[in-house]
Amino acid sequence: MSITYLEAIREAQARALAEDPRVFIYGQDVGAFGGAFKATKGLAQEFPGRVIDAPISEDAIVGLAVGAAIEGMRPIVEIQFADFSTVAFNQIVNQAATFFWRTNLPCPITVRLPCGGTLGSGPFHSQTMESVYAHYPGLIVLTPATVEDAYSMLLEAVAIDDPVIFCEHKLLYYHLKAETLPTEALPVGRARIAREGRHLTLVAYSAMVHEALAAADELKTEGWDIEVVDLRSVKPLDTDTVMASVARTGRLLCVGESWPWGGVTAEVITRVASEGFALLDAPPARLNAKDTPVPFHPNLWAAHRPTARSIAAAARKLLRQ
Amino acid sequence: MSITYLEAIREAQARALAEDPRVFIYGQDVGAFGGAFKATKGLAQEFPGRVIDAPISEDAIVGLAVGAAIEGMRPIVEIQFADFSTVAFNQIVNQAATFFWRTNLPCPITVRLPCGGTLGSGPFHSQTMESVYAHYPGLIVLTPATVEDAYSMLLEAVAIDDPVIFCEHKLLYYHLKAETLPTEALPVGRARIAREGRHLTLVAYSAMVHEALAAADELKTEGWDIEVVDLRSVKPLDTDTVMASVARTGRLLCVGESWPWGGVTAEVITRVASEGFALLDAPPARLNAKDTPVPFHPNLWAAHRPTARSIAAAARKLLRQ
Amino acid sequence: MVQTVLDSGRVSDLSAIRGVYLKAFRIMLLARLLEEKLASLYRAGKMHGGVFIGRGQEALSVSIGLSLREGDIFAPLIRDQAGRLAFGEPLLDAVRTYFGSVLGPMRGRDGNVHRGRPRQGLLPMISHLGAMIAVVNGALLARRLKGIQGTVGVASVGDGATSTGAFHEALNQAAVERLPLVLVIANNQYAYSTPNSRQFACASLLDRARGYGVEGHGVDGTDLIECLRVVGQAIARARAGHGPQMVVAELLRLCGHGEHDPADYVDPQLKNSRLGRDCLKVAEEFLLEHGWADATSLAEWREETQRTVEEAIAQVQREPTPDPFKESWVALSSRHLCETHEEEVPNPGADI
Amino acid sequence: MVQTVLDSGRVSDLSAIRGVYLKAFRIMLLARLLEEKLASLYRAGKMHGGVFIGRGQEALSVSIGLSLREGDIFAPLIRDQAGRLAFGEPLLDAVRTYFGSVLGPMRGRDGNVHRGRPRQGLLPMISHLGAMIAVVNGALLARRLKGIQGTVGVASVGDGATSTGAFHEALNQAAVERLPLVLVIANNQYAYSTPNSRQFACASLLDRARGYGVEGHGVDGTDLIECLRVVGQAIARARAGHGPQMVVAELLRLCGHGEHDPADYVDPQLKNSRLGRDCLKVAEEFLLEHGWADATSLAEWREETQRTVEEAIAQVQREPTPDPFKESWVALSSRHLCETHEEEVPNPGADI
Ligand SMILES: Cc1ncc(C[n+]2csc(CCOP(=O)(O)OP(=O)(O)O)c2C)c(N)n1
Ligand SMILES: Cc1ncc(C[n+]2csc(CCOP(=O)(O)OP(=O)(O)O)c2C)c(N)n1
Ligand SMILES: [Mg+2]
Ligand SMILES: [Mg+2]
Repeated sequence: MSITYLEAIREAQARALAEDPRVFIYGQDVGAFGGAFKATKGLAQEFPGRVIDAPISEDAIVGLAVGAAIEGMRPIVEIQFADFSTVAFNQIVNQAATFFWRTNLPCPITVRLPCGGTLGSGPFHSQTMESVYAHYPGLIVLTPATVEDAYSMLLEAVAIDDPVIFCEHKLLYYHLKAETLPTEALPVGRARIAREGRHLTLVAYSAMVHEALAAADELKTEGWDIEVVDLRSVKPLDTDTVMASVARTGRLLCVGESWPWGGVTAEVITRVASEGFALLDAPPARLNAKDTPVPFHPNLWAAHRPTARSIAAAARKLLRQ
Repeated sequence: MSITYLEAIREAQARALAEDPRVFIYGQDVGAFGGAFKATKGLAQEFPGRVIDAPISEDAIVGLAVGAAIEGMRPIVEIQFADFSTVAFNQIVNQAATFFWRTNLPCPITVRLPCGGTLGSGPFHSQTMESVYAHYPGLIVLTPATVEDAYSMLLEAVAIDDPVIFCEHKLLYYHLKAETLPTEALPVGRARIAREGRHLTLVAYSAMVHEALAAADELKTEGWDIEVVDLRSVKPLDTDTVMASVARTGRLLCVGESWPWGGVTAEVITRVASEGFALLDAPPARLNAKDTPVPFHPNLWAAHRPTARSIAAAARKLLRQ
Repeated sequence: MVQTVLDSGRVSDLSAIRGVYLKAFRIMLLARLLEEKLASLYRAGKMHGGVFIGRGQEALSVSIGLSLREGDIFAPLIRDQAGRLAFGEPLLDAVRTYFGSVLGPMRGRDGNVHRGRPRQGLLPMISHLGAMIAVVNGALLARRLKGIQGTVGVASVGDGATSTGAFHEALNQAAVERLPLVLVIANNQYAYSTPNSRQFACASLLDRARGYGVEGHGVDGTDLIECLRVVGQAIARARAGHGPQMVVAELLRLCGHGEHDPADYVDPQLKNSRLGRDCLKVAEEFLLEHGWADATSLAEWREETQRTVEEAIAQVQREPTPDPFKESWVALSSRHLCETHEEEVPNPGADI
Repeated sequence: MVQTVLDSGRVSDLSAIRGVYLKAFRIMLLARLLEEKLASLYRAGKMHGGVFIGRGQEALSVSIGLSLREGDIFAPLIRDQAGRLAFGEPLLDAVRTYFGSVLGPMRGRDGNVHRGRPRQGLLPMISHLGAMIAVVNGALLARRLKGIQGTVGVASVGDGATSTGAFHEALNQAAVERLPLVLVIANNQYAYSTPNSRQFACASLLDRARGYGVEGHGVDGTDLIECLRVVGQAIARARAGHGPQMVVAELLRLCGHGEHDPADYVDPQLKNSRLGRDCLKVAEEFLLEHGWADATSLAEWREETQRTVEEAIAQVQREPTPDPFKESWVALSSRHLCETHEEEVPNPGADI
């Protein structure tokens, strides 16, 4: 048996629905149709009345989830593409994210955002939004890179008493496979050493972990041992694991698929530069997408996002310093 | 004669309306009433038909501005409080910000955001959003700290062929005064040395420039010469000026009123750490607001944002390293 | 027949409603005097931030609170002091939230009208207009999923809020789900300075009901009996399973947008029209006319109420305000997932 | 009397409309054959990204394009290939945008239906549903401010898009400003897999018009003559200064949401109803019935059109695709304000 990243997301939701009567799913086309990506396939049939089709009203979708959470439910919201969460932005950052702080009561909603670039998807079906959401207090932002994490972190997201922005990467949906679902997992908030090495710490998250690993493979042939850290969660960010790795390697390259101004890579570098300055043997570096909307044509798209090749090139430069 | 920061904003709009028939103003209560803060006082009377009251529809307000800009106009949008721009978020980051890149045609809109904390304003009337907007490609984000800049940068914003997010700080509206309006000014994209010094570079923007200057005054009595850099524009960010200052001082403290995760301070530190690593004699440091919504009560609010006192304390620690 | 706080079948038999009417009046009076006090404190420079009052809207507001029951949901608008009190919000909640007392429900973190008690069904508003309606929907859907029946939710908004996308999405959502939502629109003719003519172009906001497939009810918001009857009826119909209800009350804001606002833009013609009547005065006259109260009892009530208000203010002014050093500064319920940002100020003892 | 592309006073006199009808039919045919070709290329794995077609919606769509004039504004929905062609969008624009040719209006930066020529009044959509309506409003307001009269703007949306906040805010805005906006709603019964019953609860979307204070027009979207008449009339009324117009066309999406979608959720009853008629077939029958075309001419037109399509595809397939090294990678028109992010990859020669 083998299971894909997407199937893991479906299985996590099935299990959450089965084990906790407070869980329900709300989003466009998530019901009988099973969702635009089939992440809720069969769930409406299996859990009648608990997988609910929504009108094209993202603001009201998230607003409803907050109201249900206040009443003790554990809603999972599917936004059809992360890009469309901009029209639910207010309910996410001002309603859900501030609720606990204002009232001292939990607001356990999970917002699933199918994120990231895929071939030919263009400016409005390719965005990653983790950097924007992580800026706001009151949100937890998860970015699973593996089938195992997609499963275990989604289950944990539903169990967490706070609003969780669950960034699933569309590029991993069908191709990324594991043998089985995990029975145990690192908790949310802990990063993972995806590959050990001693010459450079390559920090990545979500789909970029796989580009980073491929870059590390490539550099291995040149004699470099690259340590790859998979952040798993960008808020909270596991500074300790990153710092410990940099302490071993002395060099930091941080990679993200988001835009270059601010965001995850700037946050990671700032933490290391502020708190681990003396650990660094060379300037910390970052590699992000280019500072334009995500292009439609595959030629442009491939050049817009970091790839194993551009990561390896950036790492090489840093290793030479 | 003396002129306030708010009056400078009004005067800039009056001049833009007078000099360019393509300029019009659109926003809630901006007409006969003159705006919630009186930033458009008298303009509807002076420029009939060109200062237009909008319904409570921020999404449509910005959408309309984009459409008018496409047709060659130069709309200035007033959002009543920056916090409410979350409901116009999609039109700003996906419609306005991507337009030039997609079509090769300019989209000259200016979105005025009354930003920042003031006494007793609470979580939804105090936000600064420059860090979120600056993350998006296709936007220019300005954060004037002085009466002169409020005036000259708003005029420049209207003249710029791209969408400009103009972050005016409400705390400066009434109290900050200048003798006259400037006749010349630094261009957008250039930071300003607000105070020269040699022991530490204190980077700030918007209202925090004044806290930074007060901190520098305080530290002067202890024998420290602090250089204060006013960023003026957070996107584009004038890395050269910051770097040149750090080259002189060897120490960097970056201060912002925004939340700690990501944002302006992380971006500044990352640039200096990556490109000017060897210039630093101590780890770069930052000081932001606390990672919670902005509190209502003045006691909490004063502790939530950086102040001259907390900035001086942070600087002192850095100076001792 | 659905049952309401004021059984509409018997309005002609006035004596039957005497109890409810008097109760409503006393609450309106309390709301009015409380808000007048807050406004005067504002003018004296004793408040943090703004003061937003509901002068002229008490009849409508109180009717909402009195028509709701324990277990119902209420998301008030900024002018719903009377409705909050009628729904059971303690008087002290208002005062404490205005003063930022740590004993208040918002503990100084949020202020003035931004308060609530979610566990008691009173939702704490965010400022963004229209944003609370979908939250009410969510609470109602939760009830349905949990198998709880017979509760309703009221979301109260102004004429200006009807122009928000949030209003539209949420009302449509309630209609699609056939939730027991009662959307009360207090059309006080202005949104801040903006008159209806710059806010919408339909003849009446009631014309919107049909476009959502919900039942619509119009009411004269200056007339307490009418408000009790119509709001009560709408809430009863929602409770009885007739799906979302829209109530449009016509009235006039008899104050500034906030107490900072002299509101000199309000059309004098409106002030002098029936809309411009003060619902509290109208109710007072009704009481006198029907012999349910006389000048003495009115004066006594006023005095007693004034005392209640003064006492509450005096008590809260002695209460502790928040201490930033005791404040936890965490925005998450899951404390272990909070990040500490102390590192921002480099610690001199740190190993670097 | 306002004048329309198909003067409604003379519909009984069919011969008068022969020219327009034939023109419309030929454009519908071109749109259909182009989209069938794109769909087959998609199935053959030759397209980047999705393909979204307007099968069954050509009659409505072409009526928009033909009723508009040079200088008007058009913000199409994803199924408006016919309307685009009728409005004057070159056939090559579609093909080039699908293939990402650098010669196309979007130069490979955006794809498929996300294209336009703003200078010619054809607005390039963003994906977010409802978001283009306010942009049309802005273009129309700009015209008014510039003193340009007599132009109108059409925004075309689906039934699903009516649930967005953006739809509501923008339609209300147009009504308040009394802009010459024509909002055409193609109610094809589904939004992706979601049927009308889960999208709204009003009896007809036309019931919404009154709530905005705009004029409403219903039309059978499968009937070309009706579409030409009603859409033409609505556009003419907007042009004549009667304020925003709402057109609601009832029809059925005769394809998947995109070409990846087998759409097996579509109710067979709907398929077999009048709504499920193919407007192109209906028009063909009409032509034959009235002797405006015979089987031979129909076959000839089809063949000729097919050739046009094939030629366009063949031409574009030979055109250059974007070169990332030649791409400027700047998102601002003000080049001097762009930041260079080359520093991300540390330069080995850098002085550090
Ligand atoms: C989305 C949004 N935009 C703007 C504001 C600022 N604002 C607060 S109250 C108000 C007027 C509200 O008018 P209305 O809904 O009629 O209620 P009223 O004050 O008349 O009771 C405005 C514009 C806001 N709170 N939310
Ligand atoms: C705000 C937003 N939410 C979700 C989507 C994803 N989406 C694209 S098309 C579509 C269905 C649109 O249905 P409708 O408006 O009826 O148009 P149709 O496809 O039927 O022509 C959805 C949900 C989107 N584009 N924008
Ligand atoms: Mg109002
Ligand atoms: Mg549809």
